[in-house]
Amino acid sequence: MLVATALSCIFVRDLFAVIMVFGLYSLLSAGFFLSLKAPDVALTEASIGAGIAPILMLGTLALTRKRSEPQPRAKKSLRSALLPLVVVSLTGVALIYATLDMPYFADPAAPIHNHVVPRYIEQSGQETGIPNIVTSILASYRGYDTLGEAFVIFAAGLGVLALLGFLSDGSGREYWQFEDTANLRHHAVLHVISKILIPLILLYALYVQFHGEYSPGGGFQAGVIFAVAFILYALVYGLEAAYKIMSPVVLRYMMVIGVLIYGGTGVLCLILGGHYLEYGVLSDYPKHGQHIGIILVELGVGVTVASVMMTLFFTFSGRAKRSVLKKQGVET
Amino acid sequence: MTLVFGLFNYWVAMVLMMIGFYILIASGNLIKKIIGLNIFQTSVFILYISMGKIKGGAVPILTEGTEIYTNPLPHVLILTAIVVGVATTALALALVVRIKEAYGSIEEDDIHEKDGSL
Amino acid sequence: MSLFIDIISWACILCGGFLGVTGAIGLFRFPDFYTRLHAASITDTLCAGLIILGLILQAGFTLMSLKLLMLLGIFAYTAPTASHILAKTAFKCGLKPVLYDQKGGGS
Amino acid sequence: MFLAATLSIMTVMLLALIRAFAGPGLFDRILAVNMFGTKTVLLVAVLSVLGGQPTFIDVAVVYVLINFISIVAVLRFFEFGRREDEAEEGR
Repeated sequence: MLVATALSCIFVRDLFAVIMVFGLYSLLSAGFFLSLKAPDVALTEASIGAGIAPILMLGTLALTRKRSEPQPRAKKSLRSALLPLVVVSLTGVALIYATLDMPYFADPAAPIHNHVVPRYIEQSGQETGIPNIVTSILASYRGYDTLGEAFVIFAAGLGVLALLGFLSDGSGREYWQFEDTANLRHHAVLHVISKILIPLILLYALYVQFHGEYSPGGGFQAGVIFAVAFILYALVYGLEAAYKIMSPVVLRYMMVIGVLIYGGTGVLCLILGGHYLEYGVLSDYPKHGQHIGIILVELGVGVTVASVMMTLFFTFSGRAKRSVLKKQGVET
Repeated sequence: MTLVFGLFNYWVAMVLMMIGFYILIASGNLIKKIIGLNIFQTSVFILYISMGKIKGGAVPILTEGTEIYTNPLPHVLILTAIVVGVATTALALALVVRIKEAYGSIEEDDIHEKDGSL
Repeated sequence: MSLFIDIISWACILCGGFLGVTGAIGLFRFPDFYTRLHAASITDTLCAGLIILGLILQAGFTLMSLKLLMLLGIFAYTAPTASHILAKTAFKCGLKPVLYDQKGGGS
Repeated sequence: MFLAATLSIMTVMLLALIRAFAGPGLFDRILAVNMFGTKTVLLVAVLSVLGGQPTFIDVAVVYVLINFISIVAVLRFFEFGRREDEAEEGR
């Protein structure tokens, strides 16, 4: 199924349909992760691959063009059609040959299962007091890595802002201060349902955030779900209304605050006499300290991810709105 | 037979990877290229998660009475990789928008032509 | 008693599965978008409801069945809304239903 | 019985997938994708209850929400495109 979906991506020419199919593909791969007993990963892939990524792509599409151009040169030269195929199949054969050396699927004796991991599985329960091993590795044992990831996301948010944001029309007003013309106001049913649904989504995001130690979840997923609730609000009630609730300026500060919470937790550990991100010193009992540290760090990650995702969405759709306004400005 | 079943998951990942790679280099549309890149990325995720699977392993959340857990380390790596992946995708899409504004097209051939004429 | 609950829940799940397949065949065979939407959305809601109901009966009174109940509620809200706005937008974008006879009854 | 439930949902998923690939119009595709999403949720729910994996339910709930939101986003995109066309025609 997965292969078929991916294949169809090649043949479908309409860009819009490709994006739909891509959303399907993400959903399928999330199901695949689930069947391989990785609920944390499936949660992330579902909310990001099937939710955020297609929305962003649609935003780009709205900014560029709806259809992939009907190719003017219908007959490409044979060489340019064959060359990629040859390169791809050669690489594929080489990679499949390489898998022959790999340990069999689900083999308990494979080297990947026998080095650091048994220690994590045996000790993490006693050392951090948190049942979800994925969370404890993410926030505690591999804390530096996750700090790096948070910074990468922050940097990507900044990059998109630098490329697309900070726009003004010369009168000193930024792009988001214009009146909104296009929204789904006239869909009354959607209006009411969203009003019921959005608090539910926010509540669920908080559940995923703070229950992440006991069940699949954590800062990354919660941040995305939180952002998705606001995106739904913006989609239904118009960007203008969403900006009133969550101004882009506030979001920019929140991006910074999220990263600072993470980094600050580390500095706090330094001040209290431990190593950087060594949570044991945060409380009299090391286990308790670990718990506090992990919750703080997850909170930082959640805030960062949520605000970056919202910023991304607002930037793209604000830009799209602006291009429409420009056209209408020409018209009047 | 054990060879086929033992390595089947890896092969699926490889095939997906090659499909993504093909879309990446063969199609001229920039958005489609990004989708190809994403498929490539997902295939790597699938490879990692397949490696983490243990026969009879339970979900990596500590419960009473379970002995074998699925390997949690690849899960952690992939979890963060997905989020970072979407962030970089967004960056790439932003670049596409700027390219469209600068060149008036998102087809690779057109862009090359314009570059040549400048 | 437990046998009784088992039978009811399995009947629910099987009916749900059957309805789902019917809807999918409808989705596959019907001539135009609106009839497909009709087939898919009507069977979909009931199918999901029945299957989840069966699962709740299987699970008993736990946190799990509470979550399933929540799932059922969300389903009952979102699925009809989604089909409603889908139909509305399709109609606005100028997709016309296929009309069959002089009475003007769109199937 | 467990097998019957899983198999029927799988069949539905397959049919919806074919419709999504072959669908003549865009709306057919959207409809099929939506249906596929709901069926995935059901499959996850069935697997989690009958396979004794209580943690999977969380994932199912997220799927439902995401599915709904992506449909709304797609439709919003359509409305947006329509307005843009109108603006272009008015020029």
